[in-house]
Amino acid sequence: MARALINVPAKAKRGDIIEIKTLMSHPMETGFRPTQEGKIIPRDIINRFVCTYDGVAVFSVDLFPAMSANPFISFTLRATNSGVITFSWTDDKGETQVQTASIEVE
Amino acid sequence: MRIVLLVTTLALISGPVAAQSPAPPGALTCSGCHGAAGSELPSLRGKDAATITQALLAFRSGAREATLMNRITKGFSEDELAAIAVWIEAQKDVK
Amino acid sequence: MSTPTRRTVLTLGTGAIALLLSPAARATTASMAEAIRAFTNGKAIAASGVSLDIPLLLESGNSVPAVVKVDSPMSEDNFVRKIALFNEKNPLPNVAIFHLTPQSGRAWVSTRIRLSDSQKVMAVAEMSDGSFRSGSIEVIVTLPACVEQN
Amino acid sequence: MSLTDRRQILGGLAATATVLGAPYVSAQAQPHVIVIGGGFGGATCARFLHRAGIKVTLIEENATYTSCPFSNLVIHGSREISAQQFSYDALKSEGITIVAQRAQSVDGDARRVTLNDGTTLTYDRLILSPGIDMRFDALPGYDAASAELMPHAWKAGAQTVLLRRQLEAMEDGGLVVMSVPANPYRCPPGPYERASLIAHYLKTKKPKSKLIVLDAKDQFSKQKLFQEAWANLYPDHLEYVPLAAGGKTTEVIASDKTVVTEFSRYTAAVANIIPPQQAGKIAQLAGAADRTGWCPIDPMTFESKLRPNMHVIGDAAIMGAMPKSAFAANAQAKLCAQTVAQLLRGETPAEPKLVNTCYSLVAPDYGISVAGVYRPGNGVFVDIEGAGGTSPLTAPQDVRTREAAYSNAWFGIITAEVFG
Repeated sequence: MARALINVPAKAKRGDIIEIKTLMSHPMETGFRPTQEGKIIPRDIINRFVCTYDGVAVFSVDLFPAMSANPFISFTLRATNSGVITFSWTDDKGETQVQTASIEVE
Repeated sequence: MRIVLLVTTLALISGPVAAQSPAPPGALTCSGCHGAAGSELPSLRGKDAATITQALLAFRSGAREATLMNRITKGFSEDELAAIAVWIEAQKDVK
Repeated sequence: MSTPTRRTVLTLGTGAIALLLSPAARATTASMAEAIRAFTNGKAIAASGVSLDIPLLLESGNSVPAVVKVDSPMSEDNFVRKIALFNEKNPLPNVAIFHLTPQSGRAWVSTRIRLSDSQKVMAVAEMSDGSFRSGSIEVIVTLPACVEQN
Repeated sequence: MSLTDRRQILGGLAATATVLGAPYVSAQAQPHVIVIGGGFGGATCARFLHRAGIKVTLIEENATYTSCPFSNLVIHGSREISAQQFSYDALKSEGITIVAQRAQSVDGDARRVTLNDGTTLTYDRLILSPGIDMRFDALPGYDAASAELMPHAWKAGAQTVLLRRQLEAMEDGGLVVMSVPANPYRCPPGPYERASLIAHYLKTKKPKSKLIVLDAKDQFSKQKLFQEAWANLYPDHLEYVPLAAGGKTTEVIASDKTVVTEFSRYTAAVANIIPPQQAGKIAQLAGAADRTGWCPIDPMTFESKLRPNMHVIGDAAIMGAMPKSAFAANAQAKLCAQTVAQLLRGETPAEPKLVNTCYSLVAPDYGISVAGVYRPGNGVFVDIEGAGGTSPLTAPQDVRTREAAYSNAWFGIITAEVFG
C-alpha cells in the first residue's frame, strides 16, 4: 500500500454530522485479470477497512474484488467529542496501514 | 414505385449523384480528410481505382509508410478496400 | 503498441441497452440472488427505503461512483446495521458490505465500484430490528471512446 | 416562402417533375426530411441529402457556426475566433432550405416540428444533430451565471473568447485550474489538448504561472502520448491530478474562482470548468433521449430506438466506441443521409463501417492522433479489432510536426466539405 488521502473536517460542532472521505492507492487486483501471456494475475485486494473514533470502531467495510482500484470510501459520523479518528486498510497479505486525523469538537 | 420514379427524376435536376448506388462500407468517410487538391492531405480526385487499391493495400501491409492510413486500412478486408477504390474513382463524374 | 486489449473487454462488455428500455427485471441472476440470500439468511426483503445512485450511462466500468442512502433515523434503537452492494454480471456477485452504527449519524455511503457490463446493481440494507430493505438500479456500461490500453 | 404550406412547394416541384417527364409523380410522393442542427453533423447531412435528391429543410437558429475543433488554438492565443466561423451561404446557394429559427418542439406521432415563431413543418423523416448541452444541475455551484466567471468554453464562441481574455488578463504567476468531467462528454481528448495549449501559452507568455488539471477519471484518450509530451514539454507548467489522486471536482464557488475536490480546494486566477453534459435540448423535447440524457440509436440506420422516423447523429447519440467528435459526426452524417435516402426508397441499407480520425495538438507544431474503425455490434458501434490506435509513443519530432500539419489540413478539408 502506498498513500492514502483523507478528508476529515478539522473542526465541528457537537452533534454535527460530518462527512469523511478516504482514498487508498491500491491496484485491487481482482484475480480475474489475465496478463498478455494469458496467465491470471493473482488476487490482491484490500479486503477490510475500519474506522475508529476515540478508540471505538464506528464504521467498517468488507471489500470484494468489484471495488474499484484505489478504493474510495466516504461516509458520515456524528461529531461527539474532540479526539482522534483512525483509519485502517488491510490487504490479502494481511498487511495493515493506519492513518489518523484529529477533530476538534466544540 | 412512385418514389423511385421521383428520385430518378430529381437526379436529372440535381446531378447524377442520386442515381449512384450506395457507397460501400467505409467509403463515405474518406472525404473527411481527402478533399480538393493543394492540401497537405492528398486529394483522391481523378485517381483511378487500381492506383487507389494499390495504395490502400500497401498501407494495410505496412509496405507504404503512413501516419494514419496504416491504422485505418487494417479495419477493412482487401475486397472492401477495392470496393472503396472503385467507388472513389466513380466520384470523378459526380458534381 | 496500440493493440487495445479493451476491445476484448468491450465485446464482452456492451449490450443490454435494450434491456434498459424495458421495466427493471424482477429476476436477478442466480449468483446474485444466492449472494443476497446468504446476506439476509433467506429473510424477506422490502423493495423500498433504499436509494442507490449510479450514473446511468458509463463509458467505463473501471471506477463507477455509487451512493447509497437508506431511510433511517440512525438513533440508538433504530439504525442501519449493514449495507451490502451486489451486482449481476461481474465474475463475483459481492461488491462490498458496509457496517454502520448509530454514530454514523446518517445511513449514507459513497464509494466507487467496478462493473464489467450493463447490468443491475442492488443495495440491501439490514436494519437494527433484523429486517431487510433494498433498492436497485439498471446501468449501461458502454466503452471508453478513444482510450488506448496496453 | 411560407413554410407551413409545404404542399404548395411540393406541388411546385411536382409540376417541374411533370414537365421533365414523370407524369405519375404526385405531390405526396416527394418525401421531406428535416434536419435540426447545423453543425458538423447536421450541415453535412442536409448537404448530402440534398445532393441525393431529397427535399431537405435545415433548421438552425444561428446565422454562423463556430467550430469547436481548433478552438483550443483560440484560447492559446494563436488563432482568431473568426477563423472558426462559417456561414451557411454555400448551403443556401446549393438550394438547401435553411430556416433560421429554433426548433421549439417535435411531435413524433404527427411528424411535426414547431418553430419558435409558432410555424410548423412536417417531415417524413427527422434527423436530429443537436450536439450537447451543459448540465448546469450536475456540478454544485456551476450554472449559466457562474459560467460567465469560470467559462466552460465547451461550445465554441463567446465562451472561448472569454477564456482567452481571462488568460491574457491574468498576471504572470497566477494559477489556472481546469476541471474535467467523467465520460461521456463531447470530444474525449479535447480537455487534454486544451491543457497542453494552455501550458504552452503559460510557458511562453506567463512562465511563473501554472496549470492544474483536475480530472474525474483516471484514463483518457491518447493518455500516454499526452503524458509523455507533458513530462517533456511542460514539467513546470502542467500538473495533472487524476481521480485516483483526488482529482474529482465536487463543487465550485464562482465568486472567488474556487474549485473544491474530494480532498482539496484550489483558488484560481483563471478557472475553466467543463461540466457534465447531455444531448442537446431538442433531443430531450423530441423524446429521443432516454433517462441517461443521451439518445439510443440503431447503429444500422441511426434511427432512434425510442421514436420511429427520427434519426440522431453526432454528439447527442449513444454511439458506443465511436467518440463524440466532429469527424465522427461528419462521417455519421454522410452515412445517415445515404441510409435515409435508401429507407425512403424502400431499400434496406447494408451493414456499414465507419472511421474516426482525431488529431490533438500538444503544442502548435506537435500533433498526435487516434483512429478507429467501427461496425454495428451490441446495439452500438464497436471497434473492429486490429484496426485503429494512436500515433506511436516514440517518434521523431518530424512525425509530430507532420501530424500537426495534417491536423491543420484536415480542418480546412472537413470545413470545406461541411460549409464550403
